Amino acid sequence: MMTMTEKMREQVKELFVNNEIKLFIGFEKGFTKFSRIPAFAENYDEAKKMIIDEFETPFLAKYLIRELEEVAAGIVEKSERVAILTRGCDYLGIRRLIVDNIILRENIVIVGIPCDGLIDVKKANKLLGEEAREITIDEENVIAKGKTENKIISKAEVVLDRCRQCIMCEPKESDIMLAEKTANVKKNKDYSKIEEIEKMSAKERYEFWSRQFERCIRCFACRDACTACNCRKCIFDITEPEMLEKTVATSEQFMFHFIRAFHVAGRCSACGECERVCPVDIPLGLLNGKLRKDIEFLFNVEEAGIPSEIEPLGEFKLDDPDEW
Amino acid sequence: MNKLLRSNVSCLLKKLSEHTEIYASTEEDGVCILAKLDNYEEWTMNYVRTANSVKDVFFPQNEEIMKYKDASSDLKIEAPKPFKERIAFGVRPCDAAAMLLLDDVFLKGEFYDSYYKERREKGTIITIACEKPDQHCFCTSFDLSPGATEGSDIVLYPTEDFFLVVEVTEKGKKLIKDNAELFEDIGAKPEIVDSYKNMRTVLGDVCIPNDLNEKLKGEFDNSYWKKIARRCLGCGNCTFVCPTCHCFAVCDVARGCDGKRARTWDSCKFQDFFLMAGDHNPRPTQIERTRQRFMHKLNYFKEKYDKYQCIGCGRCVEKCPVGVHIADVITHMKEEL
Amino acid sequence: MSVKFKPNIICFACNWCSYTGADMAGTSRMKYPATIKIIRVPCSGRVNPTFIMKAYQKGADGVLIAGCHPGDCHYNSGNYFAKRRFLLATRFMNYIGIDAKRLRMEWISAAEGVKFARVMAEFSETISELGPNWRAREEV
Amino acid sequence: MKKIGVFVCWCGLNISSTVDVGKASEELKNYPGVFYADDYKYLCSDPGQELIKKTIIDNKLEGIVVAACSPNMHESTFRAAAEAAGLNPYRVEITNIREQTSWVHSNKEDATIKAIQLIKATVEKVKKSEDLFPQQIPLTKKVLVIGGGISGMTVALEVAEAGYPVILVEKEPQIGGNMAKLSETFPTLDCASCILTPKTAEVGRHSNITLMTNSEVVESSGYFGNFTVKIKRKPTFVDWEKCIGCMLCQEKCPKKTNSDFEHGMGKRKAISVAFPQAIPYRPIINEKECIYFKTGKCKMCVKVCPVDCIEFEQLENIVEENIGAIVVASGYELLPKEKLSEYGQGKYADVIDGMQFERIASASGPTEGVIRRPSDGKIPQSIVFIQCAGSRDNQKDRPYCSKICCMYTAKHAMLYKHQVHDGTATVFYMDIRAGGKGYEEFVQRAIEDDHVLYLRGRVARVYEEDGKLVVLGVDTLSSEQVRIEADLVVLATAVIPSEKAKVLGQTLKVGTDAYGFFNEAHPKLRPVESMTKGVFLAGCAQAPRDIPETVSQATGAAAKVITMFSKNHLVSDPQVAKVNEKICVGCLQCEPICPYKAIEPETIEVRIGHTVEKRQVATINKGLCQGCGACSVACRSGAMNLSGFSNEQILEELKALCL
Amino acid sequence: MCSSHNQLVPKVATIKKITEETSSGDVKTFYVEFDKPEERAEFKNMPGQCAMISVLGVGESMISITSSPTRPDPLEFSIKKMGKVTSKLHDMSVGSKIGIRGPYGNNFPVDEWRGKDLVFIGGGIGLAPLRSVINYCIDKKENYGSISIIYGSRSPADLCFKEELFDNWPNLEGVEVHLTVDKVEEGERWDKSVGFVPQYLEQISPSPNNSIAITCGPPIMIKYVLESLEKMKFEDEQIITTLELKMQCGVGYCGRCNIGDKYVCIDGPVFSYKQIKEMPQEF
Repeated sequence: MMTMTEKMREQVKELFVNNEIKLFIGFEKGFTKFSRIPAFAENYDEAKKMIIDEFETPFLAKYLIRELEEVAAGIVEKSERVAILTRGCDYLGIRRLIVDNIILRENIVIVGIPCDGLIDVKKANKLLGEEAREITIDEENVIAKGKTENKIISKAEVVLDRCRQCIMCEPKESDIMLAEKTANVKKNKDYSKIEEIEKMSAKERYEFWSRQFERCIRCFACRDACTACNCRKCIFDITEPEMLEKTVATSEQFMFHFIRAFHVAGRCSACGECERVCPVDIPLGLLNGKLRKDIEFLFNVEEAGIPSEIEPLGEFKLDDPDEW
Repeated sequence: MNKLLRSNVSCLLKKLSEHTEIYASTEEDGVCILAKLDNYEEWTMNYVRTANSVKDVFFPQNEEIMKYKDASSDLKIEAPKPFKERIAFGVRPCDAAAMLLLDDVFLKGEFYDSYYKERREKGTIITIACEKPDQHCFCTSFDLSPGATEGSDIVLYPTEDFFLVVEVTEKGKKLIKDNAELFEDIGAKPEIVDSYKNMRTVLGDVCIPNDLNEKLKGEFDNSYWKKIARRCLGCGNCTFVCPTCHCFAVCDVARGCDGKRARTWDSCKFQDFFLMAGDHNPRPTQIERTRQRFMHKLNYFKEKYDKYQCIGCGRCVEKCPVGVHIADVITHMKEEL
Repeated sequence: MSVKFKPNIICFACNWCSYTGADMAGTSRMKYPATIKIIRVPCSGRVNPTFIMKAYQKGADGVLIAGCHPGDCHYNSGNYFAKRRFLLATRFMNYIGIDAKRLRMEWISAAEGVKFARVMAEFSETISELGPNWRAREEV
Repeated sequence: MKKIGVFVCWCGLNISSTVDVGKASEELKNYPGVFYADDYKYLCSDPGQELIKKTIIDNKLEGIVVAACSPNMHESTFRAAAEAAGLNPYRVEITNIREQTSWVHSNKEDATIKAIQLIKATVEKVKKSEDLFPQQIPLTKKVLVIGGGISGMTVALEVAEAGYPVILVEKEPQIGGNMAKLSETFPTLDCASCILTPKTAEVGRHSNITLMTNSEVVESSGYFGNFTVKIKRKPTFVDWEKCIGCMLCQEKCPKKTNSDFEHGMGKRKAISVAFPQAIPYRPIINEKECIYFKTGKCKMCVKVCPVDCIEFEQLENIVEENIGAIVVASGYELLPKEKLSEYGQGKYADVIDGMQFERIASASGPTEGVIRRPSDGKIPQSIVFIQCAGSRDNQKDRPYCSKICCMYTAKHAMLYKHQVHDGTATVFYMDIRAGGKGYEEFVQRAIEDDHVLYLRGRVARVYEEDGKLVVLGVDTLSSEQVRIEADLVVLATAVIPSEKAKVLGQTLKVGTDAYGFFNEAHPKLRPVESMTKGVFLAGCAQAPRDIPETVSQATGAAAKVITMFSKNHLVSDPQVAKVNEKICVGCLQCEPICPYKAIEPETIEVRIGHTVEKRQVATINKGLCQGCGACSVACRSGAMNLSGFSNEQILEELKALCL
Repeated sequence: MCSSHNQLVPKVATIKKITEETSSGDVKTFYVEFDKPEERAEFKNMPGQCAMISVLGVGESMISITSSPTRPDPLEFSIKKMGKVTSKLHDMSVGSKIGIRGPYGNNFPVDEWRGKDLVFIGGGIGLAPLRSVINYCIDKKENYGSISIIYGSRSPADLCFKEELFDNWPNLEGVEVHLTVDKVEEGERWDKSVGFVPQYLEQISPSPNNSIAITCGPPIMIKYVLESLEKMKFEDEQIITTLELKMQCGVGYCGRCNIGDKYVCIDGPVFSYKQIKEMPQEF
């Protein structure tokens, strides 16, 4: 049966042929063996080199901000729309932009693909002991061929951490669905790492986090990769009032991470992109996760990851808990 | 040539640390970084490259230029206290070569930066040759190699149980003389050095034509810039991890009437890097900024200092979230022109 | 005798209830330690969690937010939003290492001058026991 | 640096006793940005304000910091002074070094350090201030008066006389409130309905007053000058336009029920008017008692009605009105005697409260003015009056004095003695409070001329013993136990706010105190205004008071309304939110937070070079926004800011205080 | 003490006098003197060079020195209220302290102009950098031919250095001053020309042979002035202008003010039109 890539190419050909879209955003092979990078096709032959497989991919929703017109321009006609390849986590990002009035649902074409977890090449290399030359993936397990020996690893072992807690396997609604829906296996929430930190003493926690923030080089990759961060001009770029000084002292780092975490409180859909792009691997998921856990527990929001019309911090209930 | 047993590396570091600050490669929460070390057992070897480069040691991200007292009434300005001696241990050959590029920027020319100069004079770089470069490295394209000695004071070539020590500069010789008891002279072993020197990287050679900067001159409005800039998210990741990027911002931190003036890294990829008073921005979108970054590395720097501002360490390639790759720019420009 | 540590505490008082309550404590000549400085804000809903973090960064040892009782807010929902933000802020700050006892929220109405003075004295006492807060504070 | 002037006030000894004012102004002299710093004995006095004005004009100052008492006291005074000197009033900020520093600290050295830090923080705040100009808002010149008692009617008449339309809403079917139920009024003993009916009649026929009896306010929105109010008109089941008031229906109606107007002392028909001089003089059917509603038969009133105006299927309807100002005159009620267990908890028919005695003594009452025992109708030979029943009583957490009971109890005793000369009237009291004009003389007259026996002491218990009411008390002057057998016991129960007041408060967003009386803006200086701008208070709704005080307060409230309506448009506080459109991305996360729904999306055109870009941003309706600032916290990029308490100002204050 | 003569550490100076150039008060001239005389001696500035003025606690900004080296003390800086640093400067009073470091940038090539006629074309605040070189050439008048100054601004009130324009420069022999304004509000007395500088320049049309045109002003004006100069057959080398970009260090290694491989802070701000044409059009 046709692989996902061929289905995609055929769909994209159809979209371009009857002038339904002006741009298709997908993935293509990167420069290192297993890296996948975003690709933009304005016509069909540019889309030929696009592929779909189960390697770790970057997040595409953020590009919609630049590629689409302002919401004020209203609904564009059919041929000006942008098509985007969407997995479950991408869909949450797109929902976030729609709810924040940054883009209009009518201006995009969602090309949905089901996904039950992407492969983390670093984990495969660690299990293999060296850099894998060849990695092939089939139904349940992954075959990694190194220079000398190769290893068969079960997929569950090498799946990305963020996919272990994935809250949406494929887009809830889409214009085109490339493959039939898989069983939407509900993954239970795992806040164990966060509880671990909560059990530490205040001093240990401060040391743990100041050690993490010490490494932060303030490159803002976490902000630029996150769809919840869609401001026109970020508060960290505004000099009057200066919420954050350019100097990278410990107190400024606490300030930066506090503000960033609070700005995505109740808006973060746990896609894990900020952790992926961080050059010094700061566990930002634990920061966002703590706020998400509190929101779900305190304001009994069923799933804080799914963008709601009004954010949890944008409303209140009379019987909100009182003890602090 | 001398020999240094792996076991007495930490006692070498302990001995050196009496009067110098030691920056060594250590693993912290799964990330290898070059950091000031106090307990020397934490020093580690299993990394391809540290997340931050040796630039951190000599041109730190956050550096105080001066302190001032009661700003507008009777202003007093104090320069910072002199810096201590420092040793960077466990640096990779490509990072050490990068320091030479920074020397061109900060030390050559009519104005030189005295803080950088002092740190460089008081600093020694002990490099460890690369045993296994990974898929991101392409230092061989800039006539460097996993065993290169440019920029380092001492280079250690690792073998199974000991390091072959090669002194490159006077400073290196002096250091070995001071701690002679830890080293053993084992005569010349060129074959170990050569085995590192002609080791090929996985990515292979990108073989940059010498006249690439001439070609790039006319390439200002090439559509290629628009293509790769479209992927770029505009974060400062690639510029901050790059050991050769030297752009910085000067900013004042005021505490009432006193305060200090500090210098911190800045990235040409940020939105407001070129923004002038009166809201005029010569490079408003990501296209101009991406072009500026690569033209600066491959054209402007070569025009001024006759060297390409890249050493192929592969950090920007590994860390870029969306795969904007300098080698891709070079190969594309090479073919197209 | 060792000089007792004098904490530096910032209090955000809502203009309609707590600030008037503070005035009431003044008119009835209640006494509380001079370690607490009050910033007048129109409503407890105006206090941005970033201000709290900025206070610790700039050198405050304790922060107290005083607002109207739920239901009495002059802008009728300001304190409910403040409560939600505060619930998250205090847990999150505790999570990254700043002691939760250093941040406190109290509902003080315009008539409760006595309560205002009592809360101020209590809070100043707890903070001087905790000592100065060096965590996330700016070194100059 | 901005040229800022700092004025530190001595406030006599209030501040200078615990804050070294001289040192403070000295220290501020060389603080960056401060051009002039000085201290003065009484800054709020005229010479003080002249000093401020002169300094502003001489040195062309751009900002003023006054370190004195609380801003709630004199902020407007100093801002007006600055405006007179040509400086924008919002460049003036007040540091509270009296209520929050000198009065609450004892150690002079600490208090001075704190005061200096607070003043420096305010200087930083003034540096970041901007010129703000009040907004002109259109005004609806129509007032809503809630409560048709003496206070409501007075306000309505005064405002109507000034030529403005009034809507008078009364929950009872007729206006008059509690005063209409009284027999005579102290201290002049003139008959209550004689002085009230001219007022009710005038209200009834005044062209500017729209009377909405049997109605309640259910919803109110908007802000001062532009309220929108929903009034529920409860059904009267009689078409009052067609009815000619012949009252044949009341005569012929077979069903008799307890009249709540008579407080259980008298009966009324299922269809009836409360009392003969009622305005509007129209009957109302009590659907709980009317036979037709219960069984569907009878319809006697329909048969006899000459103009056929009975409408059983009449429904309640909601009327919406645009209002400029609201006056709350919801009056009072007496604490129900069931709440007082020591006086029989309402079990004994002959233990009645003050209002029931008024009905018995009233000529239009059930007993045509003859004081009789409600149980068997006999003329009582001895009556015991018990003062402070439920008032001044901490156990029942009602420590306040209800103010009017001393006087009306003396009046009751006097009326009884006028009817039954040989009867004995005993009054148990704690302290007689007769502070009004002619009040003390009235009480002395009751004691000397009418020989009312005043016993100083509280009554322990009242119980019934073989047909006689026994009152056990103590006479603290002779310190003896006292046991009196009385035919009738009258309790002067506590005055409490009408039970619908708490709900009304929530609807109008006006706070009430612990006992349910409405909170005035300032106990001494603004007694007739509530904390919410545009909502005024009159009468017992705000605190227990007698009729002369109620009328004077009502006239005060009316004056406030008239001054508000005297201008064509209102001046709104410019300390409202403002959007920086360059930064706003239009995500509108601020919109759900605004309690006044003042934020809407808007598309703007921005010209960059020669391209015009259309963008959606948030905009503020300056009239609706009350400046609470909750939206500026929700705005992540800081585009939404609050003038007067902007992010920059609060941050600068914070930094100055933490130095 | 660490080598304190790091380039980025400013020297302390005091504001001796402040004069308001335009009635609207958005341009002021600051007369500044170094606190230590030996630091003034080190500060040898040539006409056209700039200095980094720092307001401690706010930041730094590169301002051209408007006083000529021939009239050394005090140094004069004419500053328009634009960004954070300049507006804080405008709030400052006489006697307050600021930081100065420099001089930076290349200067006008006055030696190459020996014997040439000089045409100065300025717009608004653009006269500030030109004034240093005009006064320099006036003080060494014997080396140069005729000097004509063509200067315009939005309105008569916005003209800078009024006393030099009206009573000082016109009375010197060999110096002509041509003034123009964009518009004149009614009630303002103005007898000179009304119109934009480029059109006014074409009216006067100075002869291109053996002459140098030096222009400085808002970018739109420069664009049209260069066009009209080309129409009047001025060669590219004969046209000199200054460029302005964001600068942080002023000494060529903060990587911010580059156009192509040239740094405005060390290779500029003075450029010939020929150089500008070779550069990528990215400024």
